[in-house]
Amino acid sequence: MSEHGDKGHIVPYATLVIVWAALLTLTILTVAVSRIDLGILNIWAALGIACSKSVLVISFFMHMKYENRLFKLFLMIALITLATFIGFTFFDVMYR
Amino acid sequence: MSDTLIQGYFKSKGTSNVNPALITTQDAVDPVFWFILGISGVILLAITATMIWFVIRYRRSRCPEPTSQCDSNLTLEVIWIVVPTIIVLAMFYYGWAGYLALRQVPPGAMEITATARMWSWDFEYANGRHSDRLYVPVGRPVKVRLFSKDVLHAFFVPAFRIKRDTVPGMENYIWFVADEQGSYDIFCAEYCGVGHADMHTTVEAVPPAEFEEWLAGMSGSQNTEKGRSLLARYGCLGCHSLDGSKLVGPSFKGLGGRQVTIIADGEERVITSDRDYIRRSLIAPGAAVVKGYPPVMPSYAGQIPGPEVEEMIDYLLRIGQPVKNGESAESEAGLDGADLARRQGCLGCHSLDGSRKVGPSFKGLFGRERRLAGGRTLIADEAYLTRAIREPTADVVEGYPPVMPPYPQLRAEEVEAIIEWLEGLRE
Amino acid sequence: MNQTTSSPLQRGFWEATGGRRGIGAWIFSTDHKRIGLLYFYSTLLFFCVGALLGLALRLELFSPGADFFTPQQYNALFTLHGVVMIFLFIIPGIPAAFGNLVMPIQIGAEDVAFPRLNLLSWWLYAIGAILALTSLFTAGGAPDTGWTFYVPFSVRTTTNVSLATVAVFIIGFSGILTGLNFLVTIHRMRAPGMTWWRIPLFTWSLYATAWVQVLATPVLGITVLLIFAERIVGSGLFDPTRGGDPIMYQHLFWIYSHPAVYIMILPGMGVITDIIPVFARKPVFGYKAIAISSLAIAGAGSVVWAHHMTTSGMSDTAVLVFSLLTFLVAIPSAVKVFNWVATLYKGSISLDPPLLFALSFIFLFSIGGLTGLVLGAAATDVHVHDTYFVVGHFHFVMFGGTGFAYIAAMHYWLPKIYGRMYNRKAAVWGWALMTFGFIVLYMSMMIVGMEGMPRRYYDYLPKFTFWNQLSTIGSWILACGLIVIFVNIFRGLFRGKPAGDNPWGGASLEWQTSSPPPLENFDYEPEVTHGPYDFKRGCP
Amino acid sequence: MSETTHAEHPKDYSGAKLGMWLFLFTEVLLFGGLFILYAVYLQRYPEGFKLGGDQLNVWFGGGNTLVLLTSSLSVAMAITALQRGRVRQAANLVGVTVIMALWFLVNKFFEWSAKIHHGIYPSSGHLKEMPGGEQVFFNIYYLTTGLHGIHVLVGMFVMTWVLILIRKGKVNPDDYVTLENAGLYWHLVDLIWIFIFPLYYLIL
Ligand code: HEA
Ligand code: HEA
Ligand code: HEC
Ligand code: CUA
Ligand SMILES: [Cu+2]
Repeated sequence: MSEHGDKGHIVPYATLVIVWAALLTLTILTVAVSRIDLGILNIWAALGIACSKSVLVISFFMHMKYENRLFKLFLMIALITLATFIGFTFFDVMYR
Repeated sequence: MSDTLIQGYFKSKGTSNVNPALITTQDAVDPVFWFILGISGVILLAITATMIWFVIRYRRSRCPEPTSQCDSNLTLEVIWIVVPTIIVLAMFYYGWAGYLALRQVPPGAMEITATARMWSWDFEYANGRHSDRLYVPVGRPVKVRLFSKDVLHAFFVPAFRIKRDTVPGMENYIWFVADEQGSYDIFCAEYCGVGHADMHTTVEAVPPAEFEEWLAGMSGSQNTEKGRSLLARYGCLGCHSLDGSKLVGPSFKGLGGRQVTIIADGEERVITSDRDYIRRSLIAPGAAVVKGYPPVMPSYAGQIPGPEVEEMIDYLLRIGQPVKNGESAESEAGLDGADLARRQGCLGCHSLDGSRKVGPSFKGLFGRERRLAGGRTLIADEAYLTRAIREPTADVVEGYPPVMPPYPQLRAEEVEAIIEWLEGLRE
Repeated sequence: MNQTTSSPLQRGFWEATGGRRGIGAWIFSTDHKRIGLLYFYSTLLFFCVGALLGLALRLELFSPGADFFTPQQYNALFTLHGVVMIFLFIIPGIPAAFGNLVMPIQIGAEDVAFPRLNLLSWWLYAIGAILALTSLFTAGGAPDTGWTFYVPFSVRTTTNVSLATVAVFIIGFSGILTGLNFLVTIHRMRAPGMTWWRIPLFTWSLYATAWVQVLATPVLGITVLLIFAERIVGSGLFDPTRGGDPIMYQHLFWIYSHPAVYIMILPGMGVITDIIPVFARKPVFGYKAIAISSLAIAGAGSVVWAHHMTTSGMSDTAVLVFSLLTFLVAIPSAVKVFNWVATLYKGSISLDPPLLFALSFIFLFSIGGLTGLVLGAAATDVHVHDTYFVVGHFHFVMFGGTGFAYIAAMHYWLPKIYGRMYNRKAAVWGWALMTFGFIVLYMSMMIVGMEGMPRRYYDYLPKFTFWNQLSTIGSWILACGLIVIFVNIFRGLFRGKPAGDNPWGGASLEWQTSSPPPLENFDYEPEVTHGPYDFKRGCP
Repeated sequence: MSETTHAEHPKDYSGAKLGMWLFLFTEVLLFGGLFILYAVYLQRYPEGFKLGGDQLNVWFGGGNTLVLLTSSLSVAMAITALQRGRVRQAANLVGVTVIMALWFLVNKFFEWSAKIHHGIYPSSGHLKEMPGGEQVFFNIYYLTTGLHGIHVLVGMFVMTWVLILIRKGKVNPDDYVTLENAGLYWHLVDLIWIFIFPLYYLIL
C-alpha cells in the first residue's frame, strides 16, 4: 500500500447527508414502533432498527464500506465475541 | 464407603450396608474420579516416558546431527486430534452423568433447611427443631435446602462428595445419604471473611430410631439449653464466644454487669452492661460500638421474636456468673458413658490406653493435675471436665492444638454420665 | 540497571540512550527493548514479592491453628499473593516483557507499531501497581476478598477494596494497550518475506494472546468498575435485597478471568515451542497445527468461563454446556504437547538449561492440564471445587507452566539482550532443585484437596497436617532452587563471558542480529527467505 | 518523544486506523458488560423494566439522539472537507461537533437533575422502596448513561484538541489521520447511544 493510496476514499457530502436523514427517519420509526404493543416483538424491533442504524453509521460515517477486508474481519470478530458473551450467559439465566 | 476419596478406593466396593439398593452420592462421583485420573495417569506416563526416552536416545553426544528433518505427518496429527477428542468426550459424559445423579433427589428424601451466616450454620427440621450440627438418620436420603443470610458460603461434605453454594436471595439444594453411622465434617467452602475457616460443623448420622428420639426430645424443657441454642440459631456464636476468648466480637462470658467502654457518636463512654444495653446492642449495634471492635455486627431488629430476645438475654445475663444450685437434679439416668463416648466420636481423638492421639488419653485423666496452655495448672475435677466438653477451647491443654469441637448438643445428664465413666478410668 | 556501564562489552541498544541520562533513559525510552526490560524487571520484582507472600502462606499452614498471622492477616496475605501474581506478574510477565524484547526482532521490525503507546502501557502498569500497594496501607486495611473479589462479601467488607479495584482497572487497561500494539505490529510491521507461515511460533502465540487481551480485558474493566460503583454509590446491581443477582457478578468476572488463564499460558507455550526445535536442531513438528491451535485455544477458551461456577447455583443446563466446552479446549492443548514431544524425535538434542526448563514445562503443565480435566467434569468438580485440589491445579499450570516458561525464556533470550552467558552447571542445579521442590510442594496440595481440605483456610483439621507440612517443606526446596537460578543468571548477565550472536544455533531472526541488538534491531533491512526453524539454511 | 528516531519513517495510516478500531472494540466490550446485565435483568424483570422505562422522558432521550446523530454528521463532513483541502470548513465542522457534545451533556444534566430531584438515584431511600425490577432498571440506567456521559466528555476534549491541531496546521489535508481517529471515537459514542436510546427510553 503506497503512502497516499490508502488515505481513503472521499465520501461526498450528499451521501453523508442522506445517511443522516435515514438515521433520523429510523429514529422516528423506532419511537413509533415502541408505541404499538407487539409484546416480545417490541424489543426485537427496537434492536433491529438500532442495528440497521449502526450499519449505516459504521459503513458511511466510519468509512467501513471503503476499508479493506481485514477491517471487516476484525469487526466481525469483535461483534461475534460480544454476541457469544451475551448469548452464553443465557444458558444460565434462561434455565435457572 | 464414606471415607475420603483415597481410602475409598482401597476399600472393597460395596454399596450401602443398610439398604443394598441405595445409590449414594459417593457412588455417583467416585468412579468418575478414578476414570479420569486413571486415563490421565496413563497419558502422563506415556508422554513423560517418550520424552525422556527421546532425550536420552537422541542426545547430541550420540547423534551429532539430526537423523530426520521431518516436520509433519498428517496421519499422526489426525490421530492425535481424534483420539483425545474421543477420550475427553467420554470424560465429559461420565462427569455429566454423575452430576445428574447429584441433582436428582431420590423420592422420599427427608427435607432439612440449612441456613448459613457469618460464621455458623443453623439446621432446621420438619418439626421446627433447630441444631447447629446436622443430625440425619442413617440410610435415609436427605435433601438439604440451602440459604444464606449474608454473603456466599458453601455447604461442603467431603465424605459425601457434595458441595453447593448458599447464595443470599436464592434457594439451592443438595442431597446425600449417610450409609454409615458417624460424624462427617461440614466445611464452608466459599470464602466468606475472617471466620471462613471456622465455619466447621458436622453431619451426625445416627440410627433412625435414635434420630426420631433426638428429633422428638428436648425441644421444650431446659431453659439454659434453650438460651444457648437460640444464640447458636441466630448466629451469635459465630462472632461471640461463651468462654471469654475474643472472636470478631467481645465474648459473652461475664457480659451481665460488666463495665464496657463504648463509642457512641464519636465519643467514648463507659457503661454497665444490663438488660437494656444488650437489647439495644441487638437492635441497633451500630449506635454504640464496643471499643476495639469493628462495627460489623448486623442489626437484628425485627428478626427475633420478642420472647426469644428476652430468653437470650436471660441466658446472657446468667452465663459466666456463679452456677446456681438446683439445676442438676436429673442425673442418674442410667446412661452408659462408654457408649456415649464412642458414639460421640470422642475415641477418634482420645485413647483409652494412655497413648497420645489427637487429644490426650482418657486413661487416668480424672483427678490428675492438668497444665493448660498459658501455664495455668488445675485439677481435672468434675467442673473442669464439664467445661472441657462443653467449651473445649476455654481451657486448652498444653501441647495440644485447640481443635476439639464443643459438644453443646450433649444433654447435661449425658455429660455427667461420661464424666462418671471417666472417673472409672482412673488408675 | 546501569551497572553495565563498566562493562567492556557495552554495545548495541544499551548505548543508545536517546540523549537522556540515568533512570530517564529507561522510564522515558520508547525503544521496545528498553520497555521490555522495564517490564522484565518490574514483573520479576513482583514475582519475588508474590513468592515471598506464598512462602508466608505456607509457613502459616505448617501446622493447624493460627501460628504466625491472625486470620485477618492471612486473608489479606492470600488476596495480595493472588493479585500480585495474577495481575502484576503472570499476565504481563511473558507477553509484555519477553514479547516486547523479542517479538519485533523476530518479525524483522525496528520497533512496535506505536512506541509511545508502548511506553504508556508500562506507565499505566506502574501506576496500577503503586495504587495496588497503596491500598494495603490506607483506610480500612489490606483487601481481604481473594483475587476473585466475589460479591456480596467484597461490597460489605470494610477493607480497602475500592482502591484495589481501581488499580486492577488501570492494570487491565495497560494490558489492552499492549495487546492492541502487538496486533497492529504483527499485521503491519513484518519485514519483507516474513509471510504468515514464516512467523516464529512465539510471535504466533503472542498474536493469539493479544486478541484475548483486547477482547476480554474490557469485561474485567467493567466488572471491577461495578464493584467500585456498588461500594461508592450503592448501585445494588448484585445485591439480592435490591433485585440484583450475585451470580451475575461471577459470570462477568469469569468472562474475563477464564480467558485470562490463556493470556497467561499461550505466550508460555510459545516460548517452549521456540526453544525445543533449537535444542533438537530440527524443524518444529506440525508448525501450522501449533499456530492454529493457539488461535483455537484463544477462541474456544473464551466460551468456557462458567466452569468456575459449577456449584454456584447456576442452571444445570449451563453446567452441561460449559463442561462440554471446557473439554473441547483441552484438545488443542493436547495437540501442542504431542507436537513438542514429536519434535524431539530423531533430533540432535543438547540438554542446555533452556531445554531443561522446557521439558519440565511439558511435564508439569501436563499434570496441571490433566487435573484441569478432573475439574472440568461436572461430578468431580463438585467435590474438588474450592479445595486445595484447585490450588494445586492452578499452581501447576501457572507456575509449572507459565512460571517455568518465564524462567526458560530468561535463560534463552537474556544472553541475547545482554550479550553475556551465565554458568550452565549452576543453572542445571537450580533447575533440578526447582522441579523437585515444585512437585513436593504442589502434589501435596492436590492430595490434601482430594481429601477435602477447602482453600482460603488459615486453619485446618489435624487430619490434614501431614500433607500440609510436606507441602511447606517443598516450598523451601523450591525457594532454594529459585535463589540459585536468580543469583546465577544475574551474575552471568553482568559478569559472564560474552555469549556470541547465536549461542544456541537458532534460525529465527533474533539470532541473526548482533548480541545485544542495535537500536533499531538490524544493521541492514532483513530479507526473510526461509522459515524460523529451517536450521539447515538458517544457521552457520 | 521519539522524533529523532522515528520522524523520518512515514506514518502508517492503515496501522493507525487499525489500532483505533481495535481500541473501539475494547470500548464496545466495556459497555458489553453492562449490556449483558441489561439483557439478563430484562429477561428477569420485564414488568419492572417497563415501569422504569415509562418514567424516563422520551423527549430528552430523543432530543439527545438527534444531537448525537447530527454531531456524527458534522465530524464525518469535517473529514470530507479536510480531504478536499477545505481547512477552514473542516475546523468549523469540528467546532460544531464540540458544541453538540456540550449540548448533549447539558441535556443529560437536566435530565439527571430531574430524576435526582424526584429521589431516584442509586442508594436513595425512595429507590430502595421500589420493587426489585425497577431498582435494577434505574441503577443500570444510571451506570450506563453515566459511563456513556464520561465518554461524551472525553470525546469533547478530544475534538477540542483536534480543533487546535487543525488550527495549528498539524492536522492538514496531507496528514489527517488524527482527525479520522477522533472521528471514529466520536461515532462510537454515537453508536452506543443508538442502543441506549431504545433499550432504556422506549421500553414501554
Ligand atoms: C495458566 C493458567 C491456566 C491454564 C492454562 C488452565 C487450564 C485449564 N483449566 Fe484451569 N484454572 C486456572 C488457571 C489455568 N487453568 C486458575 C487460576 C484457576 C482457579 C481460579 C480461582 O478460583 O482462583 C483454574 C480453575 C479451573 C477450573 C475451576 C475449578 C473450580 O474452581 O472448581 C476448571 C474447571 O473446569 C479448570 C479447567 C481447566 C482446563 C480443562 C484447562 C485446560 O486448558 C488444560 C489443557 C491441558 C491439558 C489437557 C494437558 C496437556 C495435554 C496432554 C498431556 C495430552 C493428553 C490430553 C488429553 C487426551 C485430553 N481450571
Ligand atoms: C503465577 C502465579 C502464582 C505463583 C508463581 C504462586 C506461587 C506460590 N504460591 Fe500461590 N496462588 C496464586 C498464584 C501463584 N502462586 C493464586 C492466583 C492464588 C489464589 C489466591 C486466592 O485464593 O485469591 C494462590 C494461592 C496460594 C495458596 C492458597 C491460599 C489459600 O487458599 O489459603 C497457597 C498456599 O499454600 C499458595 C502458595 C504458593 C507458594 C508456596 C508459591 C511458591 O511457588 C513461591 C515460590 C517462591 C519462593 C519459595 C520464594 C523464592 C525466593 C525468591 C524469589 C527470592 C526472593 C527475593 C528477594 C526479595 C531477594 N498460593
Ligand atoms: C457478624 C458477627 C456478629 C454476629 C453474627 C453477632 N454479633 Fe454481637 N457483636 C459483634 C461485634 C463485632 C460486636 C462488637 C461491636 C459492637 O458492639 O457492635 C458485637 C457486640 C455485641 C454485644 C455487646 C457485647 C459487649 O461485650 O458489650 C452483644 C450483647 C451482642 N453483640 C449480642 C449478640 C447477639 C445476641 C447475637 C445474635 C443474636 C449477635 N451478637 C450476633 C459481632 C456479631
Ligand atoms: Cu462461610 Cu466460608
Ligand atoms: Cu477456567
